[in-house]
Amino acid sequence: MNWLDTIVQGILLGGLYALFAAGLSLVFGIMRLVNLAHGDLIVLAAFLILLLVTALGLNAFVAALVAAPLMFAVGWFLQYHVLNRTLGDDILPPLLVTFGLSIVIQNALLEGFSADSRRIPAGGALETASLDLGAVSVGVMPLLTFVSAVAVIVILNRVFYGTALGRAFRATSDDPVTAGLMGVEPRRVFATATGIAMVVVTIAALYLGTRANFDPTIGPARLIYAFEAVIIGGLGSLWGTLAGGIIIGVAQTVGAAVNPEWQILAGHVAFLVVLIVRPRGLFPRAAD
Amino acid sequence: MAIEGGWRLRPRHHRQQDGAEHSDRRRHGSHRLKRQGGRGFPSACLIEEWIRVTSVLKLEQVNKSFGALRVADDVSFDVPAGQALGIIGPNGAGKSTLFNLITGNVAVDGGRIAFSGRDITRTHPMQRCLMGIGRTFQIPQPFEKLTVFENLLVAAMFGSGASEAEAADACADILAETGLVRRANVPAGGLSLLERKRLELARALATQPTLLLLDEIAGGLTEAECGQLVETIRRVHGGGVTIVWIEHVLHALTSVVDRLLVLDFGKVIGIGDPAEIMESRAVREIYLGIEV
Amino acid sequence: MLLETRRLSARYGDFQALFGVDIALGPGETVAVIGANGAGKTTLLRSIAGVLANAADEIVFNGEPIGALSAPKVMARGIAMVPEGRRLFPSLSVEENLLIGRHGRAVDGVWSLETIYELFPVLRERRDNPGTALSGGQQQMVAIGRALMSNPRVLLCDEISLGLAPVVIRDIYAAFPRILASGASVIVVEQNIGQALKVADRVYCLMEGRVTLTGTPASLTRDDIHAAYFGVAA
Amino acid sequence: GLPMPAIGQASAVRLGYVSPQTGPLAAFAEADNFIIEGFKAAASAAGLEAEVIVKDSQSNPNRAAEVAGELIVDDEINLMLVASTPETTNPVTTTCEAEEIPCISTVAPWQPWFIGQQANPGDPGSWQPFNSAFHFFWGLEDVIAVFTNMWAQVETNKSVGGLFPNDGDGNAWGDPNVGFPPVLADQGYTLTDPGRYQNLTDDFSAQINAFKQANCEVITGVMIPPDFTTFWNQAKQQGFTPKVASIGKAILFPQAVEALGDAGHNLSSEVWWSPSHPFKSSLTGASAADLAAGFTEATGRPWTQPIGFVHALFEVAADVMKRVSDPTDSAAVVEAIAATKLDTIVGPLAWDGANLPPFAQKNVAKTPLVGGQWRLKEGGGYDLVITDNKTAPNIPTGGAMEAIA
Amino acid sequence: MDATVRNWKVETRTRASTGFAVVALVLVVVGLLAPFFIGRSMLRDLFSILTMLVLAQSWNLLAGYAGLVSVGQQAFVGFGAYAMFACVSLWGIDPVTAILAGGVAAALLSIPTGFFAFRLHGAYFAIGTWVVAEVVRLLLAQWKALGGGTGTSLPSGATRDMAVVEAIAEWFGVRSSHASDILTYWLALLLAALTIGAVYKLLRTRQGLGLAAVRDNHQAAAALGVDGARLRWVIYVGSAFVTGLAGALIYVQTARISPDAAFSVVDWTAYVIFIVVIGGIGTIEGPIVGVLVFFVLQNLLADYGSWYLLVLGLIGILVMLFAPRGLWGLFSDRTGIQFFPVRRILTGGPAITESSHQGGEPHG
Ligand SMILES: Nc1ncnc2c1ncn2[C@@H]1O[C@H](COP(=O)(O)OP(=O)(O)OP(=O)(O)O)[C@@H](O)[C@H]1O
Ligand SMILES: Nc1ncnc2c1ncn2[C@@H]1O[C@H](COP(=O)(O)OP(=O)(O)OP(=O)(O)O)[C@@H](O)[C@H]1O
Ligand SMILES: [Mg+2]
Ligand SMILES: [Mg+2]
Repeated sequence: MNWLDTIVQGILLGGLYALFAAGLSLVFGIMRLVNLAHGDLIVLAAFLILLLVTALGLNAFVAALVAAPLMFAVGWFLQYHVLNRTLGDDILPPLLVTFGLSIVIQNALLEGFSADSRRIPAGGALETASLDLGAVSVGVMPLLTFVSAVAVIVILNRVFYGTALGRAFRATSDDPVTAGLMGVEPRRVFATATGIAMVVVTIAALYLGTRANFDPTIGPARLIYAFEAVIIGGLGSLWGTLAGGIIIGVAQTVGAAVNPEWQILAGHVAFLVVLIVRPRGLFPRAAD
Repeated sequence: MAIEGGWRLRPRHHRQQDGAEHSDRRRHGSHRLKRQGGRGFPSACLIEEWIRVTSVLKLEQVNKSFGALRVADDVSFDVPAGQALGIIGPNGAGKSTLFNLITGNVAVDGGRIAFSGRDITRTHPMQRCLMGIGRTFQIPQPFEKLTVFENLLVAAMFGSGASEAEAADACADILAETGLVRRANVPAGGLSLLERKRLELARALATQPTLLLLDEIAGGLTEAECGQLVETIRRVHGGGVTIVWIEHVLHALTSVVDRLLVLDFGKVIGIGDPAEIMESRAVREIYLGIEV
Repeated sequence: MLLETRRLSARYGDFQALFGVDIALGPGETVAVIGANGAGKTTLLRSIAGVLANAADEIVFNGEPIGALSAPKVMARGIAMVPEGRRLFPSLSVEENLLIGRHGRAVDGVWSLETIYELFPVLRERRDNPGTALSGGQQQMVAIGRALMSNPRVLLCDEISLGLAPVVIRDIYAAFPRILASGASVIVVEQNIGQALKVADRVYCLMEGRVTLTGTPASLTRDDIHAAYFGVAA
Repeated sequence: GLPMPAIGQASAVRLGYVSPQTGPLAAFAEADNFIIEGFKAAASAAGLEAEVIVKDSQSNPNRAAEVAGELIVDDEINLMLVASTPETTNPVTTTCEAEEIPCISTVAPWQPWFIGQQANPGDPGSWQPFNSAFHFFWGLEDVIAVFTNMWAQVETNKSVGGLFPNDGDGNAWGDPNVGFPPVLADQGYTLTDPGRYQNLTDDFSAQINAFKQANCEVITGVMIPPDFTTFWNQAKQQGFTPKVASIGKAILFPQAVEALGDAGHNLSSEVWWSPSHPFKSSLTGASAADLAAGFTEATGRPWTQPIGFVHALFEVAADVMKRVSDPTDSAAVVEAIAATKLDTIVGPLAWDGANLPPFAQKNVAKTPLVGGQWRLKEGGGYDLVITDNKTAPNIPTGGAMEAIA
Repeated sequence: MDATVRNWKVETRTRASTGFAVVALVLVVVGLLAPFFIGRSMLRDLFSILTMLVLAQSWNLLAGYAGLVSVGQQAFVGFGAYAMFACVSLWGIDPVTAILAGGVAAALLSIPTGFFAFRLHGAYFAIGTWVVAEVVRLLLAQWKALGGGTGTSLPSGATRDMAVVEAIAEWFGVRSSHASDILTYWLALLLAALTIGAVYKLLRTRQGLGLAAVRDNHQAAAALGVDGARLRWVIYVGSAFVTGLAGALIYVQTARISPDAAFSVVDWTAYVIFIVVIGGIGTIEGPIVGVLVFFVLQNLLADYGSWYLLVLGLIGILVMLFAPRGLWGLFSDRTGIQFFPVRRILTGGPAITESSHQGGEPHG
């Protein structure tokens, strides 16, 4: 058994989960909106990229660049006209609305694209290319995924904790009425936040779609890992989300190394253990 | 807004009229009984109890920090049964935190808190309420979806252990006393801030406490309302309830309390006769802002 | 007049809280609104600030009907509010709480972080703490500072002395001349009538959603006020 | 020259049909409409008055059981037809068995169908045959034979890596008694089976490490498409390149192989049915090639393997109903199914117990199975080339096995 | 002084509710007699409605009244069902007894899971319970004797051989599969009636009020002597028990189980949430309305493939956006009618002029 390889692959997998989770971390961590449609939105973005690749013959990465503003608009619209109405102390309205949304997206995609398993071609050699680092070899795509996750988190952190916009995001999530008194337009602020989250979703979709097949119903399966990453990282902490993703990734590969039967279970168990030790996650926000 | 018949603190349902204390849950409550039944001679065993439980509340070297900020710094004092103690101090001195420590909403870092002779330093907040500590929150915390009346019922049924029928009567009376009766069947979420504060008081009263902790309940009242509030508190106090009251509205406070405690940066910097305390240099400087 | 309400009504669902309220505020003026609990004072301020929806011409600011505008739009025109109950943002630090006061209207003027820290020195010490980890009184200071940060033309203060130590109340009201000198007009809602009368140029008394008394502090007697409060002569 | 008593019937024969028309398994059912329309036309032409009531299992076992109940109780069907993966076939069959309604099932290897419905799948002694339920398809023994025959065409070290998930198919394929392990051991292969993984796993480094360690040159398993893609890419990234990869389920549909890009070249798989199968429909007389072409013409989509079997299912139904005088007599229908002898578009079919262990002889009929390889076409797309027909020599091959480059 | 006349009165009953109590009784009796005059297909529909109603009521108790929004109720459905399967298939116990065992097993499972879940709050609790359910699913998928990930079926005939099925078959003169439908229907009816009765009873006691208080503000509730932790435990374990019973009952009828089916978050939790929220959360009437709407929709739309789910999703969204208190809330707000009132209204005494302008709103 190659423990070093197991750990390295786990960390890279964690990057993927963190990328899935980063968009969720924004809406869930900052707006406290439990978005059950997050996985389906990733799939939606993947189909959008696929459409651009096949229809316009674009390179996958270029297609993602084109898709990002479109998804931003989707997110903005969705939040402004639908999700904004569900915000409040009660977690149920967003839960139900996004669950409904998840069903709607899945079935609309099924109608539009059929149940076929698809994949975004990332340009031949890239998918199977790897760097040989002696004891371990690291796939180029997983590495790119990981680097993207870190980059996304660095940028989001700057936006949310270092700019006036970020301040407005957080203030609005605390108390939209009072934020309004400060001249913040709560509906716009949330819409912008979701728009940004959708840009992150597009990046996640790029990697989801290039690494393996996807079909319209595949979204929810990854959702639970994303939630786990956000929660064990601590609500509102983006670095925590990365750490959470890595913990789950490593737990999975280590579990699998013992026996593949325990792979998924090990990830969940790691989540439970972290929460038993730290019920508010690894890096909880001071005030909650 | 005055009420016929008046409101008075009735004995808890399980306390026997003859003064014998049967409740194991509230043995400590007897000092109050004595004042209520003060006409007769207390029995020998009650005198014993009286001596043992001279102080209802006793803090010994209680410490608490939030990070680097010391909010309770070796705080020690005790409150004899039946006394009314006022607490004043600048904003941020640690007054509300002190209440949170006494009720268990915030855990102490060190020191000891005793209630009626029992160590309650590590007791659960709910248990402390059942033992007879009632409180108001400075920032009101009503049950927003319950009506005002139901808010009180919760307090009366759980806090004082009354049956639903008994509790309903007591609550209705308290509503009348605190001027909330008009709003009895309105969900508490629709109350204005000051109505919420009254609800805080009403709820605390409904638990039939032996020790009542009041955190800034007079702020924002008109003179007349304030007078009425003072009346209410006097009456409760007269019924034998020990009171600790944090207040910035000094004229109301000093018209009720027997002793005054001054807190600054988590330290007790004075405790004693209200008039003397108010005249002290420290209070005038740091609290009233009067140049000396 | 800088700001006027004209037959302003307001309701919460089926419950009407204001019935045709007329008040006026001139430039550089301080107006006090007093009244018993539940009289509708907070409702009045919330209507002006745009938190509650009204008909456009019920509120006129600088000649412009603003009754139908949303809170951010009202704020951008220079009306800032210190809301009842402080309402700081828990996930923002004290300093961020102050800074966000400029979000919708970053107008330079007398008030800046520096001058507000001067006004309330304790806030400087606790600038990196979350807003809600402060004592009640400290939170009130932040709330006032936050409203001042936009250098407003009209400042709406809802019971700002509530829960403050006398020394702080003194300091805050001592700051009033500075606030007025910076060109702002002020509406204070106060239960503390003595305090209100001291700073106000004119007083309105509300009872059950209606203005029952108007006048200058000097012209009002105790009995007038009592009658206005409770609807009966004392 | 069969008598046709159905003509004299007052009411139509009522057929219930359940398949996963929506949800993740919908690809299996994409030809349903096409087939059923064809069946209706052919049946009425043949004088059989039949009503087909179609229900969607939504790829969900709970829903499959529910709609089966509805078909039986509300629609009072005479015969249940069910197709496509144990997730749908098993709950429907279980319901029919409990309700004593005749049922014919297909498109699931017979072991997960038969054993998967036993109260205690782990104890062969307790297995019971069914009274009303029948199944036709191939079994694991066939796929094992086909795979090993294909592997024999390529020079390897006989070290095999197995990828079996913890689902109906994976448990059957990896079963130590009836699955791959005993047969491979007999034939001199060493099998490295790291264990049952869950479907939709995102990382296969544990398996890849194990295969590398065992120096596996052959990979086999029964995987869902996304998992195989994940595995295959990761294997390449890790420098693991087997000579042969024979995978069930994942590369069944051409779209799934196309999704692999160029990496799908020379992957091998079992072939249950193809346009080049030399069989004809007993219902329409169409050849396999005709049927596939008809489907492509009607829908503009490439042919897939389930088409033949869904068609055969309706062939059998028509045949059975022709032979019973009273379709509402369940016992008679069951008897007629058991007596079936029919040359269908997927080959000759009879519940005669041929090539089956005793416990399954009553309920299972087998169809021929061969092996094939996906080959990149000039200018994109893939062809499925039959590369091994030792198990069914009447089906022509289109080439020989090639090692993966 | 003690002679003060008290004319306060506390009322909870409304005229509608008194009338409804009679109607409810009649409904239960009619329900019990139903197998005599309705067909089998209707019986099966009613069975699904009733079992879904039980799931919905117990989730509503948890989320609507105790504020514990669980997304992991499928853990108890599946665990109850698996326990029942184990009893029947492996140990040869009669299915009716095995259903009870399913409930008990689910209640036992809720103890360790509760220990974990109660460390979490709000959305954390929701996700935490979901993960716990996944863990239980993955663990049961390793139980080879019950088919692992493949699943297993009840021994054929197990439901036909159930106690009293034969008697029912003779009595009604029907086939045994019909008779077992009658038996499971009766059990479902019993379970639903008892669940609703128990929930209503609980809500009318002081514990019910305490529950509402804890949900609104647990800190204040503790300061007033409400033992929130104990209440939550009682509710959590109780609803796990009921959910386990329902799960076992459902799978007695389905006769086939697999981990993916028995632990389906969509079937056993998401649809249940949908039902409760469409109907009106925090009311007893809501889930009843919701389950009826759900079944009507299902019957109307089920044949339209993915459109069915698409429309279902849209309806869920629209109701949540435009009638956040559900269809029953909409109705009740307009009319003030409540069949299961729990609000305590103070009347009499001087000058309670205003009554709540949201008079219809229960503690939801
Ligand atoms: N959100 C609300 N929903 C329903 N009724 C409300 C709401 N907010 C306030 N009210 C009612 O409107 C009336 C006016 O309230 P308002 O808060 O304006 O009073 P106020 O004069 O500020 O009182 P206080 O001195 O207590 O702050 C009160 O009767 C109050 O109960
Ligand atoms: N949860 C907390 N975390 C960190 N600091 C806190 C917390 N709660 C209170 N503090 C700090 O502790 C100090 C004491 O607060 P406390 O609320 O006890 O003051 P107080 O004496 O009641 O003041 P006031 O009269 O203004 O209500 C304040 O400086 C406050 O900022
Ligand atoms: Mg305080
Ligand atoms: Mg107010």
